[in-house]
Amino acid sequence: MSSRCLRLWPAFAAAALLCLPACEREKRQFDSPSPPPTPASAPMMRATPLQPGNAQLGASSVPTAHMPSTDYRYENNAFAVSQGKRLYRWYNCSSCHAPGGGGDWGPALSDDQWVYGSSPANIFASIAEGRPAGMPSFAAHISEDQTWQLVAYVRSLSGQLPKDVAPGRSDTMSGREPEAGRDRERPKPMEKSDGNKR
Amino acid sequence: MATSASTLRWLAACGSVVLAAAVRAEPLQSVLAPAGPQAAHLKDLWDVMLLVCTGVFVAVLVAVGIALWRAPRADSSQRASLPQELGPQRGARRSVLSAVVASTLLLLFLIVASVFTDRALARLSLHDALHIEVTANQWWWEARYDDAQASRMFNTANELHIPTGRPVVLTLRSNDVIHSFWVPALHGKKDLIPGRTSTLRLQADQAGTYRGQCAEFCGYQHTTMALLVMAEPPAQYEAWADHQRATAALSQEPQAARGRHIFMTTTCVMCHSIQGTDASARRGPDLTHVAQRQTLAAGALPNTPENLERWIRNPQHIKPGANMPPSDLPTDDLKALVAYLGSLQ
Amino acid sequence: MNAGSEAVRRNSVPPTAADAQALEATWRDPPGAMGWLSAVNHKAIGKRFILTAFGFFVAGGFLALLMRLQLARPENKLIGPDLYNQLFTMHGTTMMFLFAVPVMQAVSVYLVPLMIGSRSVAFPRMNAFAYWIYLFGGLMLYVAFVLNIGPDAGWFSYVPLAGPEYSPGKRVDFWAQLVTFTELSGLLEAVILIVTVFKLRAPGMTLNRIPLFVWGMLVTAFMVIFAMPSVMLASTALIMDRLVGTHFYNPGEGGDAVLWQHLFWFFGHPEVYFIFIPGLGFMSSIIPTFSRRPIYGYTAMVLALIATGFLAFGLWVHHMFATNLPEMGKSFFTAASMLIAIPSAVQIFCWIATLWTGKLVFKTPLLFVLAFFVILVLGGLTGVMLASVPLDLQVHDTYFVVAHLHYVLIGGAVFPLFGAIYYWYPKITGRLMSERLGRWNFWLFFIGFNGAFFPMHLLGLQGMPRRVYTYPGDMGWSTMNAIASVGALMIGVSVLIFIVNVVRSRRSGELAGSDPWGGGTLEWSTASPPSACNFEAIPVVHGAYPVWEPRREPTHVAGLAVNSREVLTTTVLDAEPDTRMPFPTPTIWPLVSALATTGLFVGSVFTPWAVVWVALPVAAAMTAWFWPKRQDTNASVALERAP
Amino acid sequence: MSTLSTTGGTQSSAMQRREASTRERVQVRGATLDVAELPSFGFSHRSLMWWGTLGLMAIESTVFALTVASYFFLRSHVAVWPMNSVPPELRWGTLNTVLLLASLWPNHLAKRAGEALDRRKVQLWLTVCLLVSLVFLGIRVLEFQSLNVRWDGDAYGSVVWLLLGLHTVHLITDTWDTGVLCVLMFTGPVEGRRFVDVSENALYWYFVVWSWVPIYAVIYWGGRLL
Repeated sequence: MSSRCLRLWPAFAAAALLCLPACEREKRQFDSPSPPPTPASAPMMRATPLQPGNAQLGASSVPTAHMPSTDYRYENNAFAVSQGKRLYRWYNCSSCHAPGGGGDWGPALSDDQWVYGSSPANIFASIAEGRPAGMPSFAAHISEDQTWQLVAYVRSLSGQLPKDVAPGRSDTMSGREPEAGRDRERPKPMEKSDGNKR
Repeated sequence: MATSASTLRWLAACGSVVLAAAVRAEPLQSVLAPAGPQAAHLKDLWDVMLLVCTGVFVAVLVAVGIALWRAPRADSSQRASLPQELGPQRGARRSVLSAVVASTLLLLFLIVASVFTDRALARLSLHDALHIEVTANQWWWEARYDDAQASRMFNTANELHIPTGRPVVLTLRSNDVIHSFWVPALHGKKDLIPGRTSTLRLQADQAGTYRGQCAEFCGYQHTTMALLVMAEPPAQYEAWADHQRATAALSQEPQAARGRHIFMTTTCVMCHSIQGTDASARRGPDLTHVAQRQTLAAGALPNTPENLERWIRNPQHIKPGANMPPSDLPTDDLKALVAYLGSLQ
Repeated sequence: MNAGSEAVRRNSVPPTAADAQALEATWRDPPGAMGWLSAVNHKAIGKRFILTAFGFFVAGGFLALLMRLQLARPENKLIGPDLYNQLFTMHGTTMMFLFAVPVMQAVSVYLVPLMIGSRSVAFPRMNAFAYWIYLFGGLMLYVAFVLNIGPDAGWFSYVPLAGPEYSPGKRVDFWAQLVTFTELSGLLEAVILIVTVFKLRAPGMTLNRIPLFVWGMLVTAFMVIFAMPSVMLASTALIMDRLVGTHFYNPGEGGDAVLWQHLFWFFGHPEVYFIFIPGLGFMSSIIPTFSRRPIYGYTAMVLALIATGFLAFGLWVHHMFATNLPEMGKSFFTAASMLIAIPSAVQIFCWIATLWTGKLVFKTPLLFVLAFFVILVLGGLTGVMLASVPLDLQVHDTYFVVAHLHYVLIGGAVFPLFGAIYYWYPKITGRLMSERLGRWNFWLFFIGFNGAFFPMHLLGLQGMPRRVYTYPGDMGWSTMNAIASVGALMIGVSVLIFIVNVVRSRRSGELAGSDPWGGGTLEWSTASPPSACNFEAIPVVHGAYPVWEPRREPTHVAGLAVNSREVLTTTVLDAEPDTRMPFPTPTIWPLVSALATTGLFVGSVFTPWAVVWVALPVAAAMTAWFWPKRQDTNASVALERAP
Repeated sequence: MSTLSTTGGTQSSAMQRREASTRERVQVRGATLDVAELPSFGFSHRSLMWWGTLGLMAIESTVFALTVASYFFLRSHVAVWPMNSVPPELRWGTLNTVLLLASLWPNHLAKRAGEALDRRKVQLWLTVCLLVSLVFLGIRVLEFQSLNVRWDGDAYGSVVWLLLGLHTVHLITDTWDTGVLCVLMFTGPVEGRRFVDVSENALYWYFVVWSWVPIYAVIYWGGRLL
């Protein structure tokens, strides 16, 4: 009968192949390769975390000069996204953008309005360089790797990530439905003046 | 026969090996080396239990041994005897009944012993007890020493100092998942459950350093979530506490000053706090007097400059999964940072 | 089997060769791959069940060896925390959900009908369905593990660690669904066993003549029915928390993490007894045979089993002594946890009395049973220690508990199980296993086991917590961990020897004949291996050990159809003939339904909508399963006789 | 309740008569016990499926009981209940309860018709039961809407949705069973055992109805009285 059992194996092998993306989703990468300090990162050191970014930087102009190689890896990694969610709380992003990204002092991150662009590169730039009207620059204070984790999480707030990667509800007062339960917003850019709105 | 005899031999051998091992290593967090009244009560109960249970175990093995020894041998072809042929078997009934009665009585005795121990544990007086709020995090311990006047409260992490001979009341909370507070030399476990608050009362009678560690599985670094309890004579404790209340030392040594600047302007400041500076985040351990601690990262490493440097360079090599990111600081910046942290006596 | 067309032929006593042939043709599973997939004969399903369960046993054991390898020396860098957490979670989950409970049900699916003189288990198609569900559940878990989706929150999956915030990804979802699979299978098997024992016993097998193993399985089945729903509910709530954002375990919204612990242990503690009580059943079957006399104190044994079943529900809280509980409650659970030792003690004393007054036959099965007295008694006594609240506060969640639970489960279930395999292997295959290899297997297992687990008691007392992936070198734990690893390796070797023995004896073992051990219960009165219908003529029972009893009339049942499937049902208490029921024929639909159900469970890990959409194929398959085939209907109409 | 007890009574007496007759149907001749004359099916505790159904009912009652226990456990941990919503509207739930209790009658008639092996009557009453249970399912949708809370609102919402959901699953499955059985009774093939199925389907419906009563009390009154 064991020989008969063998007949079932191809089926399971096929199933296994179908599941292969899972490996990426489930990887727990603890120590990111830390690149040698780029000359770019040195001048970006600032005395206080709360210095507004320079206004010249706009939505379109993603500063490719000292922009690290854009890293989409985390868009499919549930662990990294959940780390991003933790950092969003730890680094007080929630104090301006509200837990769940509904927006408060800062613009909402869970809707389809993107003042400075919705691509991971744009969001990375927004966090690293900061933006006018109050968004500080965190380049010196948040490691590149963690910034990418934050980027991935921020995109999950408006349902940009696959549902099996986006985080579930958190163990706190839950403002609104969990990130994994959100429908994908169709991001549309906004003229910069609205940046100061709300 | 063969079975039980060889078993006893095996157990004996095993026991001796184990005892040898036990004697050689000085027990850092042994249940069997109590250093305070609570742990002592538990040790007494253990002794009673061990005695009774060993007695029962031996009795059962002897009974089985005798049964195997005295029963005649047969082979499978031999016809089995039937109840009517075996007769009433009064002897067997009497011995079975008495064995059942005996074990019931022993169990009742153990229940009573256990209840009395429970009472004894509850009896620890709380007269001028020291109150400490312990909050568990993945994967380190945060301690806040309470005081009537807020100015005299202070925070520390992963290492508790307590005065000997004075009761201590620990208020236990968790910031994330369930952990369990356990310092075997002082008391049994108590879980720290998010959304709930529990308390643990203990007391150390002999001065000494007692190790404990998280006893409820709490994720990747459940392994590396140790804490040290230093029991000190009251005077020595008070001196330590006063020093803890003071804000961080401000070293004029240039290397340290540069390190301080680096600390404030890079990733460190996002999670750690140092009293008397701008650093006030509470995500990681309070570093106000970090140089005084014996270990780094909840018992991951002895606290030496080299280890500190290794730790900051890449915590993930030492404590995989810990919530501290690797650092890409240039080496000289890193050395300055270590110098600064080393100055935080 | 189109009995509708030809006339009904009924068996006579003694059965003629023609009867035997017709019965064989009627009850055999159809040939070919298709026939294999649609098999419903309880012996075929039982054998697959047992083999699958042992497959998972070996897999789980292998994971344990990896863990012992990592812990063999301090600060070992071999396995990191991420993999180690998956390893011990998979080990626990495999052994508890995929081996220990299913293997007992598997053995009883094969044996119970033979022991109570029936042609089959009740609901043979349901039985097949339960097996397929179990198989697919287990495969799902291991495919997930290979794909790095292995659950890593412990086999007890405490929230919030297993909740949506601290276990991202799908790992815990797969764990929760595995629970659904195995519990569904387990619950169905429980119902099947209860109905089989209640209604399909041979005439004359009154309640006080039921073999003790069958009594044990009956008690177990009842416990399963009342305990397993608890963990299904808990894991459903967990997966809903993770996938659709409910708040059962979210303290921020009025949920509570301790609710999980109550629900889990309300199942988790009785589960120990699902595993342990069948072990007692094996003991009570093997000891009388090898001491050539009926068990001493049959009634006391039965009452003890039932008492254990009841008490087992009164002590789940002793897994939670370290959480905040009211003092009063703690004392109650201490008492309950200690008193459950008494029924076990009663049985142990009765066995000793049986050995004491018997004539002993030293064969491998008896060796394994005797080891029980050493290992289980030690485990039981440490259990008494753990039952005491204050002492538990010290040793809870340390290696002391690891030692205790392995002494109880391996000593109380696995050793008797190995004995049972040596004992019933000739019945299943017709050949005896090698005594020489058997003794090697036994002594390596016995010594290796004590080497692996005895030191853990002392590790626990020296403060080594469970579920740590490594430990510092200066804790004084190194020596005993090394010893434990060596012991674990010995166990591995002995299991290898066991596998060799099973495989070799299958081909070249000594021929057994119907009753190689001179056993007294009904399974020894039929051929080895038994024919497709188990008994050409159903025996009539006059005592607890029918084979040993002197011949009394009537001896056998006549008048059951031989050319179409028909079983005799009897009354629940006195086992008087009640009806002769037409019985289900082989069909592919249980497999199809199981596949559809698997689709539903796995799909629901990824989207709640799977529950809605995949429910349609499930319903369709099950309807097709229920819908009577015309020829079957004709067959039973031909046999029909209104009450 | 009265319906149940009376049926139970009449049944058991009928059962005793039947068993008396079976004893006569078994003959002992020397070594043989001849069962050729035994009936090929029986109702109530004589049928395997009856015991199987009982087993399922035991399992499901345990699930319901544990869910209700969880409800009270959660309630005992918060100050206000419902936590931040108003209790569900009584209208639809109560209507459904009344209808469910009323449905016991056609259900009982279907059971009796089954035990009398009366195919015509069985067809009639099964159809009635089927239609009635479809009505319940319709109203059940309205019940979900009148709960005044979402499952992901708070723990109260979660457990209330779970309770109502669990019972709805039973409604759906039993409706499906009744439907299949009903169709089968019209199309055939029919044999004696199908009437046993009818009687057990009715038994299961009793369970679905009586298990609803405590669940109704908890869902609709728990939020008001606790």
